[in-house]
Amino acid sequence: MSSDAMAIHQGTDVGSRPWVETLHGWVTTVDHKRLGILYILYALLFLAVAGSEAMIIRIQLMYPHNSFVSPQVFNRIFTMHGTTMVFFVGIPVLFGLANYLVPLMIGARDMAFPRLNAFSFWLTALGGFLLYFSFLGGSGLYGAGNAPDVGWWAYAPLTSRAFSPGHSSDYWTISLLVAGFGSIGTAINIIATILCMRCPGMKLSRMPLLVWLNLVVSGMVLIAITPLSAAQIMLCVDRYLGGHFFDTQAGGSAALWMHFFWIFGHPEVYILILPAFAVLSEVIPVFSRKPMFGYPVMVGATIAIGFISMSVWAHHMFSIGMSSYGNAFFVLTTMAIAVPTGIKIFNWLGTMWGGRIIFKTPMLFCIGFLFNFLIAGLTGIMLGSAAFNWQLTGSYFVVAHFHYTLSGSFLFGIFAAFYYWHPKITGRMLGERLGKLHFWLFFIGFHVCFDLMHIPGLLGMARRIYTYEPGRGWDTLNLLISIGAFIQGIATLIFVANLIISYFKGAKAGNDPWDAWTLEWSVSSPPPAYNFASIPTVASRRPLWDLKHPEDPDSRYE
Amino acid sequence: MTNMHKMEWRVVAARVSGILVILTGVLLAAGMCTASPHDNPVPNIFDPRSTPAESIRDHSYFVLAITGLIFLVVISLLVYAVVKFRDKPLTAGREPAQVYGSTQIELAWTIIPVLIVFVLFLATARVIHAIEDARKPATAVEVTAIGHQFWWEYRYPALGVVTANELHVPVSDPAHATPTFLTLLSADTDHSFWVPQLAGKTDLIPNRVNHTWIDPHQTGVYVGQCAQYCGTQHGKMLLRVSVDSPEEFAAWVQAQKQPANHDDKASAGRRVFETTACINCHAVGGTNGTGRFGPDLTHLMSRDTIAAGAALNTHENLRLWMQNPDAIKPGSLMPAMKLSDADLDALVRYLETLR
Amino acid sequence: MAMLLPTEHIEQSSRVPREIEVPASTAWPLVLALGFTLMFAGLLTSASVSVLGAVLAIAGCVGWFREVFPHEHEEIVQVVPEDLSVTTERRLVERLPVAPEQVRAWLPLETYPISAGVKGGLAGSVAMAVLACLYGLLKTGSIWYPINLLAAVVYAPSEVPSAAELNSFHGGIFLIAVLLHLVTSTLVGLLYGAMLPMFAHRPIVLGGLIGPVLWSGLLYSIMGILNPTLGSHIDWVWFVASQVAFGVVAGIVVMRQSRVPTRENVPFALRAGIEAPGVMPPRENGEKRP
Amino acid sequence: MSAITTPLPEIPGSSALPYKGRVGMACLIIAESAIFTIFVVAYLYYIGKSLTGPTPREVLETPIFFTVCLLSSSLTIHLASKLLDRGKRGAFLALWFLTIVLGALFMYGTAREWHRLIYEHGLTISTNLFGTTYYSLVGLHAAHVTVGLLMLTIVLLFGLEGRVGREQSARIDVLSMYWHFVDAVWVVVFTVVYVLGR
Repeated sequence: MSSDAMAIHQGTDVGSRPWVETLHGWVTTVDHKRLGILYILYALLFLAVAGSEAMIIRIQLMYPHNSFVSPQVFNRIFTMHGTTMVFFVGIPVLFGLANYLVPLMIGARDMAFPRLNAFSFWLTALGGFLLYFSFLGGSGLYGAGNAPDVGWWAYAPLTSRAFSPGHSSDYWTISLLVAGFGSIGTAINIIATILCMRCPGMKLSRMPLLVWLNLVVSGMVLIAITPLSAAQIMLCVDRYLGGHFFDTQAGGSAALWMHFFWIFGHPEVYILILPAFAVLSEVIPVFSRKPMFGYPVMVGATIAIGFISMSVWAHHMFSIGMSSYGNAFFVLTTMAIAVPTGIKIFNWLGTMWGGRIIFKTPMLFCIGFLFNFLIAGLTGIMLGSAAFNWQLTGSYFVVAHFHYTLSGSFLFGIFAAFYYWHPKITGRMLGERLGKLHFWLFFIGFHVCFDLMHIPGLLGMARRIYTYEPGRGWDTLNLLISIGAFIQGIATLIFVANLIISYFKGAKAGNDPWDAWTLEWSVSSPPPAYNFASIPTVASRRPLWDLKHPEDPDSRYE
Repeated sequence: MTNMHKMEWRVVAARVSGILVILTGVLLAAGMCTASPHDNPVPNIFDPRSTPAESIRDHSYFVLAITGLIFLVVISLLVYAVVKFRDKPLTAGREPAQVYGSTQIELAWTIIPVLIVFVLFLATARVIHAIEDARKPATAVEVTAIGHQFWWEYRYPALGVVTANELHVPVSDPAHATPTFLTLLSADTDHSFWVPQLAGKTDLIPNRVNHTWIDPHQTGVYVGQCAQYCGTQHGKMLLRVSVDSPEEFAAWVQAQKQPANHDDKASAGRRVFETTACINCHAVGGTNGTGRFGPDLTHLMSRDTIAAGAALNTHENLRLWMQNPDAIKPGSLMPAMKLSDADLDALVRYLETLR
Repeated sequence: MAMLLPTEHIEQSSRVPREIEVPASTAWPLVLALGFTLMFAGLLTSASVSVLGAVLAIAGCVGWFREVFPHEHEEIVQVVPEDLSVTTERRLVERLPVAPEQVRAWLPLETYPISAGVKGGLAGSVAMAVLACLYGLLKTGSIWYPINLLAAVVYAPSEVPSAAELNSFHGGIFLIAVLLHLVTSTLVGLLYGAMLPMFAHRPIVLGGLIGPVLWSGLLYSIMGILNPTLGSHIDWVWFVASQVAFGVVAGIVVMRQSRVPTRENVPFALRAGIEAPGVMPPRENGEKRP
Repeated sequence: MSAITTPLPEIPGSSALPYKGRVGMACLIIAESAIFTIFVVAYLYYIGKSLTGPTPREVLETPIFFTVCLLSSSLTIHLASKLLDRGKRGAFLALWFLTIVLGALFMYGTAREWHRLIYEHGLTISTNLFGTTYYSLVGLHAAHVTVGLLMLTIVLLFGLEGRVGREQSARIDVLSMYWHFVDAVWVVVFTVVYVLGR
């Protein structure tokens, strides 16, 4: 077994192993790097699936009164698109990166609980497959299949037996419950790894920001995913045991579900965006050739975001008729979160300021992120202002806004991570030409699609409608939005092509292709199974800087 | 990658984006021209005709100005940094000066956002208060709006009127304010009442009573739609608000209060109505039809549209709607009535007498 | 250009072992996860699936338990020789021009402490309040007039108070006004504390005159939105005067604080033990560089 | 044996870092607390909102004795793990067994109460909102007690085989953390259901 694992990690000798043995090696692995890769591949698979669903949505909405798909199918598709993107693309890819990078960055040989790590991955993975099995078996073994069609936030009482017979809503509930347990397992693992497995000298104040941010993210997962799990257990009690938690006919409250969902749902947004912040906090300094500007403030702002994000959930519910005091409170907390987020943007700018910015693809995606995320934040302020929100919520404006954060920001951050760490993970560089083409095409497609998408929202187009009336000023805009979406689809295909080509023909990376400073660049690419032949000792936030500049090490100043 | 390549890509990217910008502009202009605002007005939130929507518009200009300013400042910093601090061959092989941070600068860019947030919060809180806690004048018209899958029921308790899908309200003249206060309820799942030109959204949630109000200043028809996903036909749960002059409104109320018109020529159709499943869901005053699952049909012909705005109220559409609702609104809760052609014609004739 | 550093390895090679134990691969977590998922999947399909899931889950638990008890199962991996040399193409590090003689710029912290900003803000707030109340006395004979106007930020348009109401005392309104005044003053004071040293040539002119005038101009343009009641009653001469009074007093207080920098005045971040070497703002230096 | 081939927790310099088992359990407890919080919030929110009877005032009886059992089991498990630390395996096993007995008594109490509610008062999970919230919250806690008892029993069996010694003390400590958590949750559930809920 061990030599088999080694063989794969050295990138040699793979062909001579029977594929069954290779497969066996991968499914039984407890190595954090392999699990990280599995997480990422799994997320890429579902990115393709959910991306295709987005294309179906955009084809349907190209013209008014289009009948490419029926309303029933449309509702399933947007539900599955949202659910998949959040739970089976966003969370796996962030856990994949954390799994791969955190132990390497803190100088550990593996995660704190390697078997729990494998268990958590398989729970998440099987949860996703279970969700997609609903297309075949949504009504159980007794009828034709159908997928959940209640929207990704599954508001009560649409999920009650009366309005959602069969098992389609149960697929949503139960597969996310299973995947949620996986997420909690991984979060526990990451926290324990970071707190207990650091190499000598790796004080908390010396951890790379990526590690810090993942620590905060994992903490948030612990207290944000669990409310969703609890609410889903309640929903199961309602649907299977005849309970009345969200049964409005028996005195239950639909608004309670909204609260529970968004107590999960809003921190979830930050759970997704913080890992992208984490990537930026590693990539921008390296490509600006300067240390992170205001490291302690970045850590503080992250922790502040973690805390404040727990108190803003009801800004998704400004239209449900809360009292004016309730609304005002959530306006205040929502706007307050703009402060630490703004600090982060300024600190990245401060890092670039006075640096020597190198425009490799990872950095391009980071700059694209900064541009998009700034706009996402500003539309977020508009949405956070409850009065304005009464017009904007539930419209295409809000759809544009959260795609700015999740596609324009999260995905840009993840793409940056791909281009940045691909050489470490596979030993080969991702093609720079295709990478730049990917960036520009995606950037343009993104802006054609989502800049314009704000406008139909302002012109009164509600979200989640399978078709719309002609003559309301939405027609041309929707056509252009769809074109923008297709451009993004093509850009993503280029990215996949780049991944495949680079896997076979990419330039050899060497240990440290970016002249970077954190520990993962001190070992081979890909790293050996044990990561570090001897456990390193660090004396500053940039251990490799200290080695590269022995006359001027950071350790003298920090 | 050589500099040649870099240049090439930059030029290509610039050209592509230039072409796209021009294309966008042309298409946008074309779209604006083809849209005919008179038949079917654009529910633009920046074109309000009622106090709540106007306060929101004014407030949104303020928010847009502040966010626009922030955008300009930060984007200039970003562009400046990207242009000014790019790596040049001249300095190759050298690291820039290593800077860790600056307490002062960081303090400044923390406090300025805090101040902005504080100002935005105060401005928002006042608008929330003004809209949400507005006092109801004695002259207000009261309407209970009930959301159903996938249509709207309107009840005017003080006037004794029940109608569906098309809300009629009087115009509210600032001198003699007659705002309309709506009590929002739901019969099944969550819905949201949204007529962008009149007010922001308020949800209709089962087992919960919500309120909103409008005071349209200008007569006309305003469109909107359900803005909270409520099931299969959420997409065609459209809203029409007809803002009438005081006289028109009084006449409309008067007409709605009349009992159903019973024309002997349509008695065959009435018999079909009364002897089939129609009466389980629909009510027509003076008949044994008292169902409440579907819209009240007593004055069906006073409405411009059927199926919650999904189709115009014409002879062909009515017939099609009863024969095969899925042709108009797939997944609506109206069943196909499976009537013979003769019965169908009689029924349509009958319904057409319900003015 | 690459310069190889001859002996800079992460660790001396003498300490590199020949083999390392890593956690052994095992299928039991997968079996348990599959069993667990199938138990739930049974709820969606048929009970027999749940039974299969339960069997797998129990098997998974037992198998997993045996992996870690009494000792965690590990496997031995041979260490492969790696080239662990750390290189860089960028050997030279530039220095900030302001401190070229130092290896790395480590400039003295000359910022005003946070407390200076707070003190300045509070002192300024008193000056401003005195002036505003004086205005109230002169204009309407009531010191409550400006206080009520300030708090009018919370009034809806329909509730605009009458003149008599504006001249009398209201407890809640007074609290709101004081709160608003203190919060804003403290924040602006903090900003002064942070920014005055960056523009150190004429701090009082900048902080006492230019700042308040700019600030008043901004307020002039948004007062109609922010506080329409105040906007309709305001006397801009007095308003600007009170802003200037705030600025001058706050500026002077902040400047005086800086002359006796003490350990207590060090920002909280430093006192909390977070290493944050104070360095000159990079934006001033970046531009001077050739 | 060189420093590097030793298992990870014993790498020089890492002795100051916390034990991963404790950290992991602490994280699990935080996550579980969030789940319980949501159930407690739902319970509090629905107090008095049932449309039909029976109401808590009519049917609930305060389980003082069984509560004392559960709470005292916290004490016994604490003493047990302390004794294991000192290597007193016999005393450890005795106290461990006592913990299980106390936990089982508590479960018996819950079972008796449920039996009484279902068969005497006709209160089931689908009767009204009180039934739904009551059985869910108490049931969730009971499920945790059951899992705890299962694990305690496994330890007891291994202990009787003589395979639990001082070297397992850290793991036993982690398990007792879980048991303390289950007890602490009961204090909250008890307050909510039997004090505030009536």
